[in-house]
Amino acid sequence: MTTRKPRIGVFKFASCDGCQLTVLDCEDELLDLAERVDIAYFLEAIRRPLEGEFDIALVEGSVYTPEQEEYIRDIRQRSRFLITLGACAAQGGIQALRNFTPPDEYPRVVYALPQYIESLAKSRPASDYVPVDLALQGCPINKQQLLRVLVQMLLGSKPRVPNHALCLDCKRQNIVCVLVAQGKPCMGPITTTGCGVLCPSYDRPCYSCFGPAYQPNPSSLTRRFAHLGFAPHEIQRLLHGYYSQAPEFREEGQRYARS
Amino acid sequence: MTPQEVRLQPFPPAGLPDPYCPEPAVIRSIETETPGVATFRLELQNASRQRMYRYQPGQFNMLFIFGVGEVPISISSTPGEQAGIDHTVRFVGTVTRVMERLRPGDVLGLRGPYGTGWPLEQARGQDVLIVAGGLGLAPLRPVIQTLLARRSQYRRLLLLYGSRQPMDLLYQREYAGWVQQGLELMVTVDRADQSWNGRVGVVPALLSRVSFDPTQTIAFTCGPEVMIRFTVYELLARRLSPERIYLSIERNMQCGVGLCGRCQLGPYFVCKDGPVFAFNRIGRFIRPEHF
Amino acid sequence: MPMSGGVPPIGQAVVLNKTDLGAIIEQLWQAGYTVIGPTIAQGAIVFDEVHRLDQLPIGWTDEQEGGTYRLKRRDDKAYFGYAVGPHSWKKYLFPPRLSLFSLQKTQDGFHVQQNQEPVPRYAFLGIRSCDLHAIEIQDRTFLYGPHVDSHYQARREGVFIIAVNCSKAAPTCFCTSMQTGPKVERGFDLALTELSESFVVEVATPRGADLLTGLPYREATGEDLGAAARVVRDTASSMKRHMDTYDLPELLYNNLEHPRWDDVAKRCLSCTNCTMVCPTCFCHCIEEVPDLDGQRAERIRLWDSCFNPAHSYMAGGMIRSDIRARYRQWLTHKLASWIDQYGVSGCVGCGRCITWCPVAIDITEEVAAIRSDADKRTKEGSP
Amino acid sequence: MPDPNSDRSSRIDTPPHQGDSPERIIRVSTLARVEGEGALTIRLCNDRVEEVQLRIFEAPRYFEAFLRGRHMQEVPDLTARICGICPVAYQMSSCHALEQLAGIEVSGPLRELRRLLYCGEWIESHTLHIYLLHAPDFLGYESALAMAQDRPEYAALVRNGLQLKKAGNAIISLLGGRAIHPINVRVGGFYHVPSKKELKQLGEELKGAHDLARQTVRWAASLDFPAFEHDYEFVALRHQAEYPMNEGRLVSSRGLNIAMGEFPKHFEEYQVPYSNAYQCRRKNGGAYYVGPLARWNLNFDRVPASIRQVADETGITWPCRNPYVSIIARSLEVLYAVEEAIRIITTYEMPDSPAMPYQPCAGQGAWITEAPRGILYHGYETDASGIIRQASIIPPTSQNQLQMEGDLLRIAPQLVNLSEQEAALRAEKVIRNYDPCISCATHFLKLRVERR
Repeated sequence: MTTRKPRIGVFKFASCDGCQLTVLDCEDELLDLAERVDIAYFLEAIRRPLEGEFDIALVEGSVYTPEQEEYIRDIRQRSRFLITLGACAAQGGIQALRNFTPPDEYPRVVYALPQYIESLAKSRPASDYVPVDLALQGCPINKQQLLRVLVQMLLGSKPRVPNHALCLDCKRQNIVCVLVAQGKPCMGPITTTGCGVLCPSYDRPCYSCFGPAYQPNPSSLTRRFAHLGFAPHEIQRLLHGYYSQAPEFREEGQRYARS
Repeated sequence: MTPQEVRLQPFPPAGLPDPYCPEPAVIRSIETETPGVATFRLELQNASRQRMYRYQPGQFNMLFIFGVGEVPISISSTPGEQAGIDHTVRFVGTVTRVMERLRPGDVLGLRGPYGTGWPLEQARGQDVLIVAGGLGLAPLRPVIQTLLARRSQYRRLLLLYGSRQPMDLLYQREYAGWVQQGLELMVTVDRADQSWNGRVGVVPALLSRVSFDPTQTIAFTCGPEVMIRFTVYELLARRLSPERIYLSIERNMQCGVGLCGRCQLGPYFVCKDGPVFAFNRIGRFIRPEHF
Repeated sequence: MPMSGGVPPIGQAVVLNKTDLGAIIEQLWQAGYTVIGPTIAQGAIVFDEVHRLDQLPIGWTDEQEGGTYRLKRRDDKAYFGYAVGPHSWKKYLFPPRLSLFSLQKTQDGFHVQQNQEPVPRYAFLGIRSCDLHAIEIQDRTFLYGPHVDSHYQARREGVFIIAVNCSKAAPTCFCTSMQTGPKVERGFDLALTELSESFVVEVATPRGADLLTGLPYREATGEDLGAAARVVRDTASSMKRHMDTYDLPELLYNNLEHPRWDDVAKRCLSCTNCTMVCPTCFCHCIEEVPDLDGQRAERIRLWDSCFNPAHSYMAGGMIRSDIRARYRQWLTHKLASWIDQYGVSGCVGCGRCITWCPVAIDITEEVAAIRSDADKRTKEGSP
Repeated sequence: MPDPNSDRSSRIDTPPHQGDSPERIIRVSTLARVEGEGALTIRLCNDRVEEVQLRIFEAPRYFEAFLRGRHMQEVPDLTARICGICPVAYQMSSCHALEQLAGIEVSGPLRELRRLLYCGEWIESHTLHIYLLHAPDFLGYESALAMAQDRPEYAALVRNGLQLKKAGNAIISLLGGRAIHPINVRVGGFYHVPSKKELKQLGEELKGAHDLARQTVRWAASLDFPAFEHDYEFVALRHQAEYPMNEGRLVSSRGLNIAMGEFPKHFEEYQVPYSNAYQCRRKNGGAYYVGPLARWNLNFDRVPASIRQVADETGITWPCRNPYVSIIARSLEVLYAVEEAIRIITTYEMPDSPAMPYQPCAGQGAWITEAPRGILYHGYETDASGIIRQASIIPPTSQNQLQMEGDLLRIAPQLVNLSEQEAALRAEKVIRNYDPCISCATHFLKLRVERR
């Protein structure tokens, strides 16, 4: 095994900073982690120039400006293993709702002089530009999942992240199904696990801030929502939320947008 | 009607050993076989446990890497031939990738042996036809060695073996010895290179080149599932009856002891009812895809 | 003739005031049992620790149909006037998440430290016949194979069981089809049948009899026994769902490529809910959870499901790579290969998988569809 | 001049002098230890400040645009995503504005729980800034990790800071489900409220935090502060009885005292012709100062006497006009938040219902709450079914931006005789006093001070 400490960089694109904050939220682990790895670039926490190559790049945020297109390519070239953090980097994030609108609409709404705004027409995931080795899902990512992946890498194994439906972990926690017992529109059956089953454990339906599970079946679930009395625009908003650009959610949501 | 406390059987005694518990095992040697494949010779750290360790050709062990997890690996050495237990491993999975970095003297975990072995007794007095593909030769190597050690008890011994390319052929250094001891060996590769002047083609195709007497032959096969399928169909077409065809199935064993349910194939738990099955038991369940 | 005070005879039935159940609960706790029973939480009747009578769902019931469950008030004060809820007892004997042991790295390898946490001694209050059968079925998996699951064994042995004969069948129940209810037949210490003011209590074991000692019970009269029998009979006759189990394994094995699998795959979410609520499903996975410094690791056992794609994952791909294959695996295992494996069906007709399927897939309907079509195809003379 | 954007490194660099031009440029191409992305350029000519450019190149994410068409009940979840550091602030301003719109007022235990949640965020966000972002400026390090690795006493200091931060996150996690983007906040209250038992356990965890918070004030007071004072207009909420979080009137150190709904009458967002930045200023054109120092200066009479005493022991005369001292104000607010959290936990009674019901309706609502970095304004307009038609969000960092620019202009003369490296660092420190949260800046900011 290598004796050199792995060099880690944390890189930000269009985002709320929440996923990289997750690193600093590892209050019990942060200093030990800094002993095991060399956190060589992390602008939110370290005043140090960007230089050299990285064993692991942690990339937060979506690609949303012309400079960011160049930046993501640069980061990829510098990095052996590139992990995206969160919904923005994986699927464009909440700001990718703009992707459904004409390019000039949003700047006009927000700015008096929209012609000065420099952003791409669409908020895109890193994987639209470069190969991504692993995507940690979530808005924001789960701290335990991040640590688990880093430990797996330190042990020399290929990190894997479970992507089954949230329901499995919901029932492992003995939570009563909020969809069946309360008729609430829970996205759990088509949402990937990872959050720790937060919403159902707080008596609210999952709103899919972790995105689609592996091989989801959204049309069956949304038929059920419609049967329970939810209107097409309500169903559409559920699908077009934090993972609106995941193909399964995007297409199913557009079906309801049209109806 | 008198209600009574009725149980199927008395409960087994409490305090039995935990079936999931690995034992430390030391790597005695690592032999690189082909690119990305090596044979690990292991010995249980506890010497008396190692002395008591018994297995049959065809069985497997769960190997364990600290902090990473376990992986089922078939035993590729021959019982009684040597001190350690051999496992031929391809470095592809979560656990095996880490194994690639281990060195002799390192310790990993082992529990087993698990599963059923090849029916060597049933093969006595018969022609034995072994058909293997790729890494599928590993669990058959102890069969070959055992049969050769008792050569006189069997009639013809045939091995049909193939791999993707010449450099992927396992145990090449042993072929000459096997042939010398009376094994008929046919080797093929899917894709040849300049170094290769042997046969090219898939393994089941080799079958058409050999003749055998279906009433006196028993066949053992192991390899990729597609290869097994075509081999079996060919053997059946050549009138070998299903109970004379044995195959070793690969599934994702996790507990190894028939509890976790992951390796189910129809009514069977591959880990405890297999991995070696007679085709007449398993045939209807390997035909539907993805079952 | 009052018998109060003495030890009731084993194998006979006595009559007890309903409120005296409170004393039984109390005595069980005093005897060192952790009493688990029905209680209301999260909008459902679930199982949890029960210390007092008022924790029971007295006067509550459930309304169930495919994909829906609602808690409702009854117009009486019935203690057990509901069918089965989202929880099964397996969560106690086969916990959804269990730390098996921890491993510590040492100079010359590693050392295994078994989890030393004491295992509770459980008393199950209010277990129904279907669930009692389910426990027997899980016993076959975990206790009577070549390898015994020591963790299950430690929890299972010595469980005190107070069963209840069902006075109500949910529309999703079909235990009569599976011959698993509604009357409890065996495997309990005490069995209650609820009448309007009292319980008729069958006493099956010495420890069950001990528990009644000192309570103001009386011998059951013929009238009491008749009333109790009527409760069960009415429940059985009100059962709305049925499954024709005739030659079911062969039917399914012969129809592994039936088009119905494609149809159900369009509806199935592969969300695992049916397997999680099923009282017999036992699939699990093992996880290795290392500490940050890599010196210590914990081995965890978690409930898993054949609907989890990772369940059939091997390096190189998934065996059951689509929802069709996963649903087919579940249904054929439950109703066919289970019988090959354990000599009994894996289904006890509790109906949970129907109620708790978010999209209301109904196992009885799927089987009926395959059967009717298969029958039709046979009649038409095609294979 | 090269576009600072094209150079993505945080290199603190100096372009070569061109011939014998007297021009010097001090550039920080990417600001470190702030949330979000900004750049800073100061152009000097003949030792005179020619230009100060604070450019925030955080990509625009257009929250106000995509909020239109969403249902009001979704808003607290959506606006949380503006900022991962202070999501609770966004949720609180959203909820209050929409409750005002719907005509309900959340009171009793639910009001207390919201205050508790906000305490958690103040503790977490302030501690993050004090220990991980600001401390390295005072102690001369690139990061808190470098501090910890360099000296054992700093390792202990950072460890303490992390533990205190963890206490804040524990509050948010219990009430909100998770520390970042809590899932349990809704218009009208919560989805699920904690039991007394759960809160009691949390109270146990906070006991240690109280000691750490006192130590933090003492440690912060021991730092050296540059003499740098200015007569700012401090703006904050002020409540009749409490230290302000979710409610109060808007007051300033120059006598402003208005209902929060009148904010648009007295403050304006504007876009200047040479920039597409929205900034906020007093309608009279003046810059103003929001955040912990402003809050403390205007409200220190609203904390318990014991905390006022701790504040006096720092040796600082309050009100204080030195932005470097904001680290003490921040640490005093942490101490207050810990005590307030303990008070709420101790007196908590579980409410009958986790939320107050409301009817979606057409209307307008606006509210201000005190985010860790200062006042946060949200205004909404809905249609009859509760769908958002208009949203306006003014985060504290936009409001402080003109002030930061002012501080840079004021400090610039002092940079003249410093090396570029040193000058850049000094300029950065001025910015970091404000704990700017650039990700919060929902508007795309591009500030230029044109050469005259």
